[in-house]
Amino acid sequence: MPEKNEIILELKEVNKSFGGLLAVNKVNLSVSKGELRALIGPNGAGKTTLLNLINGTLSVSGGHIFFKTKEITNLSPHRISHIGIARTLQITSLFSGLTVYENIWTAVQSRKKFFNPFIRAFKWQDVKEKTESMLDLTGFKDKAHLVCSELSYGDQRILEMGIALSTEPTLLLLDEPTAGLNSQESMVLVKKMRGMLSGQTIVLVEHDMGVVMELADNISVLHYGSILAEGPPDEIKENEEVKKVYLGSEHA
Amino acid sequence: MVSNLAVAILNGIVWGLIMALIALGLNMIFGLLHIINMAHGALYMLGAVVAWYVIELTGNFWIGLMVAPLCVGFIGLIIERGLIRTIEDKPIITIICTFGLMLAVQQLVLMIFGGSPRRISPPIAYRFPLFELQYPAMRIMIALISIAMMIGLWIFLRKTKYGLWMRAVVQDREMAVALGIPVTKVYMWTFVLGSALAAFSGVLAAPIVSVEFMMGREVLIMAFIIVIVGGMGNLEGSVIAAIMISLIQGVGALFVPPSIATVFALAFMIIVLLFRPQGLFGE
Amino acid sequence: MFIQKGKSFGFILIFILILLLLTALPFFVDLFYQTFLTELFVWILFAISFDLIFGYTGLLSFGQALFFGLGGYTVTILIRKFGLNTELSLFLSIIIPILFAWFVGFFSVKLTGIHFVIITIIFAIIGNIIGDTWTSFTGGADGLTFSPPPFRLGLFQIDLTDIKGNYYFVLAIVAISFLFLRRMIQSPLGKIFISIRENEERARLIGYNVQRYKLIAFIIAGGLSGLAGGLYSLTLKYASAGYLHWSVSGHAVVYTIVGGMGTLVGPAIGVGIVMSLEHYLINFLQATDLVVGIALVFMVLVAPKGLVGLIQSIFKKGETSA
Amino acid sequence: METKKTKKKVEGILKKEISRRDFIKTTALGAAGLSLSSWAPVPFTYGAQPPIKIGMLNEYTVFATEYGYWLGKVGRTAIAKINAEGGIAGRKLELHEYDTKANPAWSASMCRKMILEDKVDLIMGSIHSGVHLACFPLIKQYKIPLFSGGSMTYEFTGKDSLSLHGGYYIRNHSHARSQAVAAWKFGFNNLGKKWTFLNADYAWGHSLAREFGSRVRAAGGKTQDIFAPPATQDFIPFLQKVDPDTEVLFTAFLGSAGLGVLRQTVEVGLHKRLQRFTVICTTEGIGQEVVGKESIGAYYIEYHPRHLDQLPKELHPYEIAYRKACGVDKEGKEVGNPKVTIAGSHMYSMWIYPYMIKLGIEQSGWKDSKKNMDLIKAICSLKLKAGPWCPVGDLVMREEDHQGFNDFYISRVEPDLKLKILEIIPKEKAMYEPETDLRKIV
Repeated sequence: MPEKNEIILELKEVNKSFGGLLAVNKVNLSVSKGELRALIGPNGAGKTTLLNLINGTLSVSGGHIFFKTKEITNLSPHRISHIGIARTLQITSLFSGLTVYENIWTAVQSRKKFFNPFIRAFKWQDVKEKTESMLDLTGFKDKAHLVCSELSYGDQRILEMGIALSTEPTLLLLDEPTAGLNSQESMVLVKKMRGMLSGQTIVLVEHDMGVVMELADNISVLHYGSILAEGPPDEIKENEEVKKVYLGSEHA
Repeated sequence: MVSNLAVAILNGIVWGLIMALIALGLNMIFGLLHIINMAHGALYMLGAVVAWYVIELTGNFWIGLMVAPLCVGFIGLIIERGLIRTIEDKPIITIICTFGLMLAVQQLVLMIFGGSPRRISPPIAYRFPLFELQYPAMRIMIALISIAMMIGLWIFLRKTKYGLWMRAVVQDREMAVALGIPVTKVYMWTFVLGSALAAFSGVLAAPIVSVEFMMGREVLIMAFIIVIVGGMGNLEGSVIAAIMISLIQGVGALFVPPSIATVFALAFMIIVLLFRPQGLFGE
Repeated sequence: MFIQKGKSFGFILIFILILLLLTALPFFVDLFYQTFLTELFVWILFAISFDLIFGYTGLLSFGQALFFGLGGYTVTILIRKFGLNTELSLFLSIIIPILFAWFVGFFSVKLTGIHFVIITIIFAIIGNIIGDTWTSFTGGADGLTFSPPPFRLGLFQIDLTDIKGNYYFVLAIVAISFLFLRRMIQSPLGKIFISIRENEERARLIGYNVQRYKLIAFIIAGGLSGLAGGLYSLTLKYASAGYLHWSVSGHAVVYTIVGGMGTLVGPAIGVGIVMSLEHYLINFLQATDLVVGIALVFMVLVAPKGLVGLIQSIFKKGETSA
Repeated sequence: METKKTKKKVEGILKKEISRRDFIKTTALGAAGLSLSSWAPVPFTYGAQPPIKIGMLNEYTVFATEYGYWLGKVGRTAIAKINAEGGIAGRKLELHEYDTKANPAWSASMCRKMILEDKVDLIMGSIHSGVHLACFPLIKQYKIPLFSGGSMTYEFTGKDSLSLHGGYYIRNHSHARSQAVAAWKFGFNNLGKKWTFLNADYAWGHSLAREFGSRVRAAGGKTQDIFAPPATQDFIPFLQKVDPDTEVLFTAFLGSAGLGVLRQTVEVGLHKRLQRFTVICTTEGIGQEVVGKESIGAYYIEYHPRHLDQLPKELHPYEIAYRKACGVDKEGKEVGNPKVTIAGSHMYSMWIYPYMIKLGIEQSGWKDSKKNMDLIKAICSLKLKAGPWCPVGDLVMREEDHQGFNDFYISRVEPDLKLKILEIIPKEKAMYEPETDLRKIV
């Protein structure tokens, strides 16, 4: 268990309802710096919805969200990105017609404020350097010229993380990075993630329990929109209630 | 003044139902298949033209009303098999393709049918008194047919196998394929049905608006607006949208110049689009 | 990866060559072809401004006719009714459409996909209705004529009623606009437009205010469409409510798709091909629309990515087989 | 290339009159991309004199095609006839013909193509005021005479003539003002004093309402104006605004809207309590049988009768020959194609222009564009007598404003759907004070 230090993300009594349906029900959650928090739960438990609330894709119906000490409830996604929360999506979301280089470059320059229409994009030296270092980090140096639809699916998942990282986030929200990968590819991805994401504060939504147990510092279990249990992986593994509603049904 | 208002409201509703009928075929193709068929107005016109020839030959309006949709439905079949099918997953390309088709069909009709408007006499000439004026029963008849078609289509979509298939394809095409639904067939029949409906509404509108090679041009845009504002694939939505447009135009024209009333109607459509982009009755 | 220095150098070389060729052309072709090319340049400007919003930002706007018409009317009405000089009128034919584009875009960019298409059509229809009805100001469907005073820039002066003068004037402005657009597309701003086209959600997630950038693209495209409209009325010495009809936007769509969207050269080639086809056909038959229509259908079946796309794919095939 | 094309056109006309079927065939041929070898030029027979090139613009596609079809046909026939009779001053006429698409901007391009590429000497045709307006800057700049096919904007020969077109616009037919001057009195005396105008909401509809309305009001009548969009389909919202005490409903729409308003007026029963009055433009090129029996009892202002037997007897021989040449039967239908009705009140302009040009050239000694103004002056001082080239009776051109005048006719639709002439209004009664004087320009 990592030592308690600065709290990066804090959710207080967050609600979300669609029409009459309560998708997220009074969720309290706090994530400390450097922690990798996994969110698990059966299908429809509200995991992705919770991420959408945090990064502003959806607006909350009630409650408050704090980033560090600032309230970020209901800010728009691009504002939240600038505050320092990046996110990946369950279904790969890339600039699929552009090259790997351009994908990373676009993400890197999003930290710039002024966009001069008369300057050539590739002349921005600092953006260029940062892009190249990101390509190094993510291991895409040799594939930088490829259009990303030509990449393998696993590479696309990694690239999406690379894009998220290129915005220099304080907090990274990962939505099922292994979705659509077989177990072998998943392990490759996990290895990569360890290298790329060390020291990063992360909220990870994941179905693959192997991945979760391997990576997570703490796990929160969501069930019907509320937090059922919370704790380190070993603890959660032994939790009877969790076994009953979640692990039981999943591994039956 | 009160009587004027009453006439304006009645006519607004009736004319709205006629517009909704014209938009019905578009609602099928556009709402369900998401294909922007610019040639739809041309199919509407073709229906009226074919009916004109049939009525010239047989002297019977109702035969024209039966035959024209069949012919145009067949043309729709050829268009779908020959053109749309190869490009139906590229929405922008379908716009250009059907736009080209529209130009070609209009010119062909101009060459064969001639440029001057022709008439299809209304099969029902009866007019009933309404305050100081009279009102043609034919319009009420078309409005009723419009409602009947709408209900028929609603039942078709919800109660028949093909209808369920269509809705399934709209929901999720890949899933539909996985479930064994013959998706290309569904696309084809939807397009054919939409074309036939276009022709059907063309024949019904012809006694009011005259048959002419350009008759589909402005109607097309109005029908598009109705379908979008009503919500794509949403039948009751497009009826309400059509009635709203024609009510604002008709009642508004009592108080302000007609062009201003039309601008109001369009501004209203913009507001609906902004606040309910999913359509009037969309979820 | 981004366009490399060498490729850019090649472009500049070709661009200068074409420009030189076009500059020399009036000495070799008769007056009619000069006027034909002048019109062609204007439509190229309109098509590339449309391509900025459609091909680069991914928004199919049928409202460009509104800005084209506004630009045309700005020049016509300011010169005819207010006696303004040509320089200022032409400048305002960018500014006034920009203001309208700001207003229309403010609402329109909130919507996406087909809803965006329809809302821009509705705005164009409203413009057309007002233009048609407000005859005392716009001349309605019949339109207004005017005769432009010479264009002055310092000591420099161009007589726009002279065909050659008009030709060079339009050529210069369109060439500058082309370079401006090209540079903008290569700039960080252009990269943002492209990223919005490629994946709006991703662009938003990495921190771009997508609506604002869409609005910026819409405004720039609107201003350039207005300039095209202004040049068009300066060339014809005429403007009418017909400029505002949504089908004028349809022209731009056709040109762009035929040539190849998302490239600046594509729409320019599209304009050249469609207009030449039309002007060639008109010598033989009245029903040019029949052939143009069939050609369009044929075109999208053979080259759905436009001519530029077709050429590129032929090159690629050559590369892989080699 | 260009001479082949133009020769082909005229030769085609000489060989046989171009019928509708030929038009279809040739366009279809062109469409199929077949070679045009079947149009091989016939040997040139006019000696070394260069031809006189005439440009013609008409609405063949898109809108108002019922006019364009006839204006084009009559123009082609007249030019072929002049050529068959030996041309003008020993020179052959060569026709260059283009479609306006009812689009002024496109037409301006075509006009420029004719002037700069085809190098036409004169241009004629089109009923679209916008088309003419868009051509004005060009004809003024290049000093090319433009003969109106049928534009109805009276301002074109009004006080701004000089600044609009520099005197290069010539009109031998009626327009909104001369129609009003000629015919308002008939309506006022015979149909009623309280008028409602239900007109198309653009320049033409507005000017008819203004011209007729101002005269009715000046005579102590009352007027109401209702304008509806030009492409209105449903007229009930507008018809219900008609004042209850209205005696005369004057309508002005083109094409299918023109049919719609006539028909729907009857559908709502308004025809029972008022008289319907309109200009023939409303159903020009459209038979009354297309409007249906709803047109019975409507009054029209015609500029040249549709039915041969309605014409004054003395004009019959000329009219019969004119109709025969253009393929029109005595009821105003196309020969061999009884579904097609003539645009009789407009197309005669295209028949007369070539003859006016012939007389003008002979009188002015015109050789080339240098003497264009002399040619215009000669043409605009012509006083044509009824004859084979002027089947509409005497036609007087007025030098001051380049405007022509001939007789007007008031007709009513009879139960057999025939337009029966009730009154002939002599051209003198249509004349108003000229608003400009173009005689002084050099």
